[in-house]
Amino acid sequence: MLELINLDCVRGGRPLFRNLNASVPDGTLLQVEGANGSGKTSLLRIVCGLMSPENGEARWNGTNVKSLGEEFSQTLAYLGHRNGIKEELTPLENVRISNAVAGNELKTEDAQLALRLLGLESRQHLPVRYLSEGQRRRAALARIVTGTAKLWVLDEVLAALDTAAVAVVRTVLERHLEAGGTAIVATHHDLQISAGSFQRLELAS
Amino acid sequence: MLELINLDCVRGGRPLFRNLNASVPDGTLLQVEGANGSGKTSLLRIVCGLMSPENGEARWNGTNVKSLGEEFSQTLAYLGHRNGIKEELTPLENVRISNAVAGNELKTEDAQLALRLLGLESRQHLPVRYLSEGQRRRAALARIVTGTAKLWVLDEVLAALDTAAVAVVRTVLERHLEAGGTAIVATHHDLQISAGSFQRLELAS
Amino acid sequence: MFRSVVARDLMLAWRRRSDVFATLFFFVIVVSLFPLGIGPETQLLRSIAPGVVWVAALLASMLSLGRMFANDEQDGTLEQLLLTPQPLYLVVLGKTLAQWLVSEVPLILVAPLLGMQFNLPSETLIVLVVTLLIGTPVLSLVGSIGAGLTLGLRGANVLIALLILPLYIPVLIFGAGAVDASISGGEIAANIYLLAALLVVSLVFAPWATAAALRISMEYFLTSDI
Amino acid sequence: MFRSVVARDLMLAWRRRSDVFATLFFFVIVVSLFPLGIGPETQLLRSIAPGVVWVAALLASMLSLGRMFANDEQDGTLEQLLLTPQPLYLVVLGKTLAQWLVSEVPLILVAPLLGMQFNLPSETLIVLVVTLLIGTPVLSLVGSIGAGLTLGLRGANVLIALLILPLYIPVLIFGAGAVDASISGGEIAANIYLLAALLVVSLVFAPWATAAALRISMEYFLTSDI
Amino acid sequence: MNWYKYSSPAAFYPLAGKLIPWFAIPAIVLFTVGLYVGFFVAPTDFQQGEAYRIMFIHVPAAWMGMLLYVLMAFYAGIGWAFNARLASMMASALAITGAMFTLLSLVTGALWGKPTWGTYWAWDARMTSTLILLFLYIGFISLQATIEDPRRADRAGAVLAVVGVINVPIIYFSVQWWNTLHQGATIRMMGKPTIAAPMLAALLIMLAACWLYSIAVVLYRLRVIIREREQRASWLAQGTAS
Ligand code: HEM
Ligand SMILES: Nc1ncnc2c1ncn2[C@@H]1O[C@H](COP(=O)(O)OP(=O)(O)OP(=O)(O)O)[C@@H](O)[C@H]1O
Ligand SMILES: Nc1ncnc2c1ncn2[C@@H]1O[C@H](COP(=O)(O)OP(=O)(O)OP(=O)(O)O)[C@@H](O)[C@H]1O
Ligand SMILES: [Mg+2]
Ligand SMILES: [Mg+2]
Repeated sequence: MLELINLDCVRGGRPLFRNLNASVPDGTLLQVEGANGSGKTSLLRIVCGLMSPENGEARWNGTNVKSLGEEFSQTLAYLGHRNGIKEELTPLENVRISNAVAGNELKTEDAQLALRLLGLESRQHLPVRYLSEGQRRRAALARIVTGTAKLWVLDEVLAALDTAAVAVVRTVLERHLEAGGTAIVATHHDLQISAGSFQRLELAS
Repeated sequence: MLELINLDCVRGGRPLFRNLNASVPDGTLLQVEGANGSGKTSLLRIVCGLMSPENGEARWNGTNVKSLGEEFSQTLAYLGHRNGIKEELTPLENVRISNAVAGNELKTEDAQLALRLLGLESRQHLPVRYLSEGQRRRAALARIVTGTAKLWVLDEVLAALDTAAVAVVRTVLERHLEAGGTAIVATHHDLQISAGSFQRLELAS
Repeated sequence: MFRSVVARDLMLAWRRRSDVFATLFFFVIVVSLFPLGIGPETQLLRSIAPGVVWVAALLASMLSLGRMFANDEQDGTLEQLLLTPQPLYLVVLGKTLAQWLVSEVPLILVAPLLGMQFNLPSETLIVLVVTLLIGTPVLSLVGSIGAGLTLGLRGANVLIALLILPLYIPVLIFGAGAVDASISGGEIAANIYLLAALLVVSLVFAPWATAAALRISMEYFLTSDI
Repeated sequence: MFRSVVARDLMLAWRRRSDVFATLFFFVIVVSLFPLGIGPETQLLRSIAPGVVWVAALLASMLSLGRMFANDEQDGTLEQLLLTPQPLYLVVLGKTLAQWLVSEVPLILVAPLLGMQFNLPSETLIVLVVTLLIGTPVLSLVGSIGAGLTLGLRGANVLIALLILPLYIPVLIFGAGAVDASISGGEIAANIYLLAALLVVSLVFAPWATAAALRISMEYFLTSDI
Repeated sequence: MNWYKYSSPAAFYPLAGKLIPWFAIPAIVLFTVGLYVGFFVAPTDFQQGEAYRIMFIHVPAAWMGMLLYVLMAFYAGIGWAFNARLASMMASALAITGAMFTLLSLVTGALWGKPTWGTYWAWDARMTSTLILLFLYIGFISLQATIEDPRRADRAGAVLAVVGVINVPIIYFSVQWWNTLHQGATIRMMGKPTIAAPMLAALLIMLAACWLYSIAVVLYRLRVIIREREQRASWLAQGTAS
């Protein structure tokens, strides 16, 4: 259960949004929409505790994320505009290592399963450096899919993905919701999630 | 008049596409489509002469782009996955300087006109470092719009853009075509260009 | 998870072996540059040898420190590390340890050879190695603070130099001092004890400082690079 | 357009003033580290001063060279520069000139002050400045080759040191030699002429080599970073 | 017969295989002969005693070190100019061998230094320039090691090697000049001893042996490199075939 309470966000003296309220119960996806520069990324970073709001707070199960610290990180998976994968490592290594660092030792099979799901099977041993833009995004998503996080925070999740990959993301999100997970997703393209419950949040700019 | 003649592209020993042929007369837009990793970026880089094909060649008005050198650069504007703008500079400075370096001194008004067109008026004096992802993309596009290039090579042009920006890009492209320009654009989203003539090229992977 | 952070960085370093060797040879070359600048008089060279070797070690470790967080920041993996369910202190400590193993230990191993180039007596070489063993971890620990602070600022490398070289000075003085002493027959032990003290202090405080620095710079990023 | 390339880089440098100062402070600090590492004997210090100052200049310029093309590569502006309708040779020359103005000239200006720290006689200071004036452009020109070759490689900034420091050695020898000579009353002019010769040679050949290096690097690491 | 066909690695690979023994075996023979003459036939030096015998390794090694660098640069240049892959591979193969010889001359020289003038290392002009030569080799090798794409590695290496080879003479003479400038250098090391006939013979035999050895080893490395690149290509191909 994620709650946004009277969030104000100001960047460089320019207010982006003022007392924004929302509550996202488990099994729900919150799609954040808005023009470029309307504050989607900022909002998502506030949710992750990577950035502090001007006023208000983001709560996870009733407590401020800022004060939750490590145990919140356990339930959180964040994917930003940047992919957060290592160019020197192969997709497989990336998935395994980023999970290990998050305290989730992963069996090779599971990692490979996720990569197959995302259509990177044929590239799983090729250093990310050689991958195309969309393939990198897919590798980044594989990290999220294999994780144990209950709350997914995905920024511009469909960026650089082709239609096939978009479909995969959709099913993955639906699975996550059905499993009682929560997701907050910023995107310019409609997600058309059928499973779980679905909310929109339009940031006016 | 851009011609692609029997282009073979091999990356790391893996063939991406084999004898690809196309001819794009002036006033025409070639939309390159294909799954992630199908070779769109590679094709565009070959057209720019930033990469050499395994076999075949790309011709501009009948001569191989590789052998054209500087005068080809004059007619070319390339926008890749990376925006090619300086974080330290403001959008206005970026537009003016990147034009100046390409030998096209620009009046401040013209630069501002382009930025207004792309909805960056309010941010024109804000260092790009502070801009949102989509605003950066817009700044990058402003460079193309203000340029004098006859051939536009745009990779994933709509990335990170909101619907408003997409509309702008569409109109800009149409203008360019009507003025007898040529464009080759890689994208996953349909452009629906109405003006000028329009070709598709589907890269199978 | 501490272990997996170390493992991660060691693996990355292994993928960039050439870095490691490069740092090493940088160290060797810098040391060898001085005679060329100063002239071949054996006596003169021997008397400046401790200073030269130590300064070179400083510079080498500084260079490799520049990459310590910057790489992770650029590709966005640093955010992930910040969001891992473990104290940032440990993450930092892990990365620092890896950095020391990868970039400093090799220097310690070749240092004696360089010492020979300056005809240092063998007992002096031993002192040199000991001081490096105690001193270089301090360099890594202190350096990581600078690396954290300058993260994402342009020209981070040079800025780091600027920020942390002053903090290195005590290490330099005691380190080179000890080696000097063993040539000129001065007080070696005292210098080494002081180095050890520095090590303890930095081991306790540096990671905290670095963690704080990271948090600060990340906040800065949010406004600076989305 | 040559001018606009220079202008561009100067403007960027201005936005990143901190870099410029950082390089400068790095130079100052490295030079000042030596008295600390070596001890206060005036005589000894004076005899090593020329070498130390020159080596510090080498290292400082090397550090700033690491950024010469790397920044432009990361944000994709280097591709644009390659695609500008002008010979790459000129682009390279422009960027090198800017780099020299921004990173080397300040060093030349503070060098006399540092010389005084080692209480060098004033005529020696003049020689020092002259040699730096002739020598540092060679560093920039030769260094740009290394910068071009290591573009986009992991740990480029260390590798670059490994590649170009050996090539810097003649500059170091003649530069420091001239200064040394003016202390010990040796042959100054010869050294300076040789430096000038180096300048001419590198002015003619280096930009070509750098342009070639850039073409090579761009063409191929673009396959590696899309 | 047509030699051009051997300019393709694939065609050259078997030829190299055939050639290796023709150089390796004589190399071994000459090494044994040379060492025998050098260490048992050649008379003890009246001033240096037995220590001087290290010369029979040291001097040829030093010569090879310098010579192979020039060769390497030459091949690298050819490979770059005419896009001849084999020549570029040749350069890479030469680099390691040359570095080895340079290192050997450094080590033997240092070992020789201890007995003859009481220290392992002095900043003598020739020593210094040899050291720098080693650095140049190392630069070349690590540059190529850092670049995955073999084509880029070849060309980048070529630029470096060519620039380096222009610099080698400059460096060499600058170092000489530097060393004579400061009259500090007291040790005279390369004072040519008036060489007795067997010494000279041993020296020349060892030199020939080093030559043959180098050719054999370079051919061997060349085969390794060719194989590696083929494997790499195929590995990537199947690693990414979908
Ligand atoms: C690490 C130390 C040394 C290095 C790097 C070194 C390097 C060289 C080089 C490059 C050469 C070939 C130069 C030429 O012939 O043009 C050479 C030759 C020679 N070296 Fe050394 N050397 C070292 C130490 C010594 C020592 C200690 C001695 C004996 C005292 C020595 C005696 C000789 C002799 C006799 C030759 C042959 C002279 C000639 O034929 O030109 N070297 N050394
Ligand atoms: N220092 C600053 N001064 C003024 N405005 C700033 C500053 N820093 C950030 N901004 C503005 O804050 C906003 C950041 O918004 P954010 O990145 O969250 O947008 P977004 O919704 O993610 O946009 P996009 O869809 O392009 O990703 C941008 O409009 C940016 O211009
Ligand atoms: N060294 C290599 N070995 C094997 N495959 C490689 C190598 N380098 C690149 N590739 C492959 O070549 C393709 C590059 O394609 P490119 O970047 O042009 O795709 P794209 O159509 O632009 O994809 P996207 O839509 O994701 O941008 C990718 O499939 C990548 O995996
Ligand atoms: Mg955003
Ligand atoms: Mg692409």
